[in-house]
Amino acid sequence: MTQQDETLAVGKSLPKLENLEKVAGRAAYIADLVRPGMLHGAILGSPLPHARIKGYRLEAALAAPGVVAIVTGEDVGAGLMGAFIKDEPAIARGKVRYLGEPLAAVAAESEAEARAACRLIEVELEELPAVLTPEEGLAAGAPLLHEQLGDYIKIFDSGSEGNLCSRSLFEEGAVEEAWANCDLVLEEVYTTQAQAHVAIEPCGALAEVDQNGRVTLWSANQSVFRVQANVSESLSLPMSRLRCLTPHVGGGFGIKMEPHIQPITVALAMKAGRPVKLILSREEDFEITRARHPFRIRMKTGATEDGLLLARECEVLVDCGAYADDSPGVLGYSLLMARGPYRIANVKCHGKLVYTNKLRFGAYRGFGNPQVTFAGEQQIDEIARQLDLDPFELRRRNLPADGEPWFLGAEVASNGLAQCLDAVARVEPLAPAPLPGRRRGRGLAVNAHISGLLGTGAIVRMLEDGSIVLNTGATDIGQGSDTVLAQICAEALAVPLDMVRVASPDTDGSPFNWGTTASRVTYTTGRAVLGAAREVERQIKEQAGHILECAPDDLALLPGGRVGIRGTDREIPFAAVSGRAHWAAGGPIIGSHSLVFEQPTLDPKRAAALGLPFPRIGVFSFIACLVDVEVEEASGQVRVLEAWSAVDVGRAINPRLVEVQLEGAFVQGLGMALVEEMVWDGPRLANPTLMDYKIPTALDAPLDLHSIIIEAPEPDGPFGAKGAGEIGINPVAAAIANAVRDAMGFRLRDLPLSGERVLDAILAEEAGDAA
Amino acid sequence: MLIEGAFTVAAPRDKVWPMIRDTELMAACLPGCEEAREEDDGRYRVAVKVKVGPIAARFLLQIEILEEEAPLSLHCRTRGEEGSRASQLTADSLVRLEEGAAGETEVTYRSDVQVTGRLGKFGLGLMRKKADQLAAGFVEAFRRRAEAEAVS
Amino acid sequence: MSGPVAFTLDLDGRSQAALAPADATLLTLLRDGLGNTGPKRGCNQGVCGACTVMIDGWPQRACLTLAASCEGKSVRTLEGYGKDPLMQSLQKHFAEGGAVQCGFCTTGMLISARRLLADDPDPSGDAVRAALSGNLCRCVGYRKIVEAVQDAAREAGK
Amino acid sequence: MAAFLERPRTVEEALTCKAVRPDARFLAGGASLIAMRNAGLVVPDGYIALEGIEELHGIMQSPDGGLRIGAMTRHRLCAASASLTGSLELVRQAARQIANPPVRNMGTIGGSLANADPGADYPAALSAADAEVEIAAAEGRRRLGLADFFLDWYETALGEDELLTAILLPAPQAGPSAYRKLARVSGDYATASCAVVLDQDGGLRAAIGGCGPAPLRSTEAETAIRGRLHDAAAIADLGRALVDLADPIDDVRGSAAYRRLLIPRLLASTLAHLLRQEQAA
Repeated sequence: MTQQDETLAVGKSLPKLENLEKVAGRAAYIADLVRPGMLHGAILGSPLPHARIKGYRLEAALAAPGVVAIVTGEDVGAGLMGAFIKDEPAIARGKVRYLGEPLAAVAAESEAEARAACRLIEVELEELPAVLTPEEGLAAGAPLLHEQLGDYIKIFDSGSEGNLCSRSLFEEGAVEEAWANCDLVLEEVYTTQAQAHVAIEPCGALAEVDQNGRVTLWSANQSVFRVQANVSESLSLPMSRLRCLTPHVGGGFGIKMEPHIQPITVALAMKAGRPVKLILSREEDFEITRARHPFRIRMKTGATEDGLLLARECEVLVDCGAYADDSPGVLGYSLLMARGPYRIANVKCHGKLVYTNKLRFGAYRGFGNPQVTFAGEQQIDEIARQLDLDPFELRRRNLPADGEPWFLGAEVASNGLAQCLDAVARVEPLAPAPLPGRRRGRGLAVNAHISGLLGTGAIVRMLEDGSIVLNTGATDIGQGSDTVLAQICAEALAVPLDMVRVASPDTDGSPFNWGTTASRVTYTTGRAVLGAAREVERQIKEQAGHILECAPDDLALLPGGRVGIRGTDREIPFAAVSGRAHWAAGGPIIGSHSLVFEQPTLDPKRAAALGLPFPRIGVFSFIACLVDVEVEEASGQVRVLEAWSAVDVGRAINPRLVEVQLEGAFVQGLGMALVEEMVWDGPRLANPTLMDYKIPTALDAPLDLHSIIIEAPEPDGPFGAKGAGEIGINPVAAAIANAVRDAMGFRLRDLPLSGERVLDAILAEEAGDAA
Repeated sequence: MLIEGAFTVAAPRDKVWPMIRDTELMAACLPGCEEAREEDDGRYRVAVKVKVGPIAARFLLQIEILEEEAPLSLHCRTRGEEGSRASQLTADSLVRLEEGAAGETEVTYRSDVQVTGRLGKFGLGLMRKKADQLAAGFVEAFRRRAEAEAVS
Repeated sequence: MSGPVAFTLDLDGRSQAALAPADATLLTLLRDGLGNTGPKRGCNQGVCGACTVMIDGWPQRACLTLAASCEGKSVRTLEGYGKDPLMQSLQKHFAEGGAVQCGFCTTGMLISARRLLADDPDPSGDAVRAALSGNLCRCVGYRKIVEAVQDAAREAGK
Repeated sequence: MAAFLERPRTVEEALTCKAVRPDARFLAGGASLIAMRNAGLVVPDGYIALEGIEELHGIMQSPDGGLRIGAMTRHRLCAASASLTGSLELVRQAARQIANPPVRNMGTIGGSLANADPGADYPAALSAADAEVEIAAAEGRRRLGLADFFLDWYETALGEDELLTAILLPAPQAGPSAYRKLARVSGDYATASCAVVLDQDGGLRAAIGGCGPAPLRSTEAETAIRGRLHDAAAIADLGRALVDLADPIDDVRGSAAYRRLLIPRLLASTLAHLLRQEQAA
């Protein structure tokens, strides 16, 4: 135990470990890797959204210059992958289910040759009618995407039938009876759009097969273990034949969590007998990876006249896309969060997830929470208006008491939401617009998000010289988890950060880590690191006890990699400890720790749940987000002037990295709120380029983006920490919509809040006033 | 992409119908059509050149008549590609002829067109404009031909 | 059809002989031909800015530049900045100030920022935003990048 | 696969290259052409790079006091030009709003006009500025007003054997003038744009961009509004006249209906801004 209050590493805004490599332009990403004899891959996408594959003619493509191998559905066996429902082949097999879905892939000496050869592949397709919306998918007689749905292996099974991929229904209290006790009941329908992740690095992979048939696979990923599982399942390869590694990753946001083209790349390398690198173009990255789910949300909330929330019902209809991917999880998670961070006794949240002939929708920062929050927090704001209550006051009146559980019963051990609200309530009042033709408004939204989920491990090893290697298997996608975990480790062992080396994830050598997702690495992996470091500390003290001839309990770790007897000046460096361990007695010092998040989501005495995808979910972070906007009356265009995000992260291990998470999430949320939208023309994605799909630039993001860190420590979090990766995005669209309401007097319920939608509302108001 | 419209031809329906079934006449009316021939019953091969500024494409299309109810309606499917399969085109089209007042024919058409591949990445708005231009050019030429032939 | 074009450019301060098809882009030449993977391919359409390099002193898109058209020109990537004090200051403040997350946009950002500091030794926040508006970042939210550029300028101005 | 890159030193050499290699494309800054080539939308046989032609570079004063902007003049230079003031200030403003700095360091005014993208910034600004273009062919040079230059979507009056050499602007007057662009995010193509120049005798010239294959201008309606710039009804009439000329596309930037709504609104707000500016001066 470090005995002082002062920390060495935790709570310090230390620069990320890999930054010097990145600013030198030397950090290697997947597209930068080269292997001897490496081929380049390319994909042939389906021209139809739904068709039966009748046959392939590959002769012309195989004869094309540079071509070494071609892979189709006939090459990949019967394996299917999927985190919840195993419904997805490595490459379209038997059927194709969305436009652009890989039908075949070519490995050739150059990328240009591979792409040219793709065009020479002939695939005979029998077109089938397509399902393009969830409503169409649920209609009687709708064409079926997955005729074999009943036979698929389901890790999670909830009502899958026809095109219904899953459904969930969660209920607490007695909603139907509660409406009668409400003085005000609002019920509205909200819609949200498909948002693309747009990690600046497109997805890619590089696979190599050795003489024993063992595969080494590098890829842009958020979890080498999910890559391993997906490739193993879809290609029917034992995991022991797959080694998955990660170079630097150019952003994730969810797109790189589950598989993209890793299975296809492996299949190509196996067939070609040479290493194959496959890097998606930006267009392909839009068309065949994944995106944020469009939601249709019916939200109903009831309150008493003094502003007590009594009941809420939320019903969602979610577009799944062609494959289940993480969608059943997104549906269930969104419903779990749809109550909001309030005490509401009567809550019913239910919804359906429907297969359609579009690219799979999947994990995206927020995981369904931004969508339901867009609806829920607008409704709370509207209730405050209609009851003539200050929006802060209404929210404060409905905050849960300490120790009150989350909706369905999950324990909430720390909750700093009240302090978050206080922090943003201190902001100076908004000044009116200085220019004519512009109106300003301010909006508030609050939210909670989990961090947690599933298994994780850590191994801490002491090298001969007393320095440390930390190995967790957690992919750092740029957010800084390597640094944060190293800070936790350094703090626990009282060593400077540069004495801790973080090993790159490697399925051969790293302990299991479910992934860089669910805002979980700091919290869950941090706990594992702390556990492993404690074990190392125990071994250090045991060794040192022999050297210094004292009881281990009399020893303390001292800053700088030393251990000594408390209250004396007798101390030795770790090198001495490690030397004894390596060469004399006890054996090299290795500490490991693993855990799986175990606290239940559901308390069956309190609530009922059908289709609960995460029976053990996580701990809760909280946010209050305040936004000032200015609306131009001529165009309807909304600009965000300034924003404040106050977030309870338990303990900021690295405050600056927390701030960057909040700021980055805010701007991604701003894009979702105002401009980003994937648009389909029938089955075809009409804007799969950065020319047509726009994300905010430096001029669109407000400079005055304020991050306020609140620390309500989580008892079992590492040094009290809980997650910060996603929560920042959740309230943004709602806060902006509330600010637009404040400025303009009307409320918009469809995302994005484009200039066109706002102008239409302005004109509708004017027409209404004139009438 | 949905292309739809209606126009009136000053000619009776029984005169107009054979014209829409006349491969050569139809080809002559379609802007950019370089070649059209009937392969076997109800199947046609057509080559059409389309140009938008610097972007030029020559589509090789196969048109198949799925349903025909003379002289009332025609339902056909089009499949094709351009630029050695750089882009694919599919279309499902329906043409209806209604008898109008005083020996006129009301022609309505509705075509659901999908272009994928390289041209599919090109702006949707402009593709619609170009399709509308092609349709307008066709209607103008067809009406002129039809009305001239009906008189003769 | 003629073969590849042979030409010479000044790459990172050295004369570099190159051989590339006439329609190969500078980005392809740098990354695939010369193994300089600092400039990144994020969109290949000139929108994302990850491939931004300095050509004759001005930040430009390597993905929209034909390699052979750089004959006789000076092309500078991060590799060519060596001990350039302004670039070193930018790199330091990017690395220390939270301006780097995934890092995929960083090399292009630095090139754009370096030009700005040559033109404006004490840029306002809005001037930095404008100068970097052609370099998309999806991680940071821009604020800390803007601050890093201003901090670097201040340090260099001392 | 493109096989060659020609680098002529004079306009005449460039035209000869084009005559010899008719399927080659003139390469200006490359910002649009190479992007289209990377997307596979165009597959040129080769390129004739215009960069080495000295006469195509720079902004020069003509003997009549007007300005001649060489076709290869980078957006960056126009954006910073001290010559573009008063009635020509809007050209500078348009240049400053094109894409982003690295693209402005590459893109050229001639390339932009020849590409004739309906969402581009220069067309409306130059139209309101009463600009002309100079076009060279083997037989000689000709001048063309912008109204005759833009023919259709991405189609201009430039013949296959012709080269756009310069943009000619009338001598700057006091103005003021302004270019206002509405776009989803900074640097996007315009959803719609509006360019307005005030003259000294109560008149204006106004052009709308992004709402048809060519910038919209109505000289009749401009004449009708002369002396009535503070009259909301008169401004509305001009707005209506421009809406009547519009043929906007429906796309991801906005529907055709939205673009039609924007025309009078952008016009009114740009004009109001200029009148305020005039009053302040």
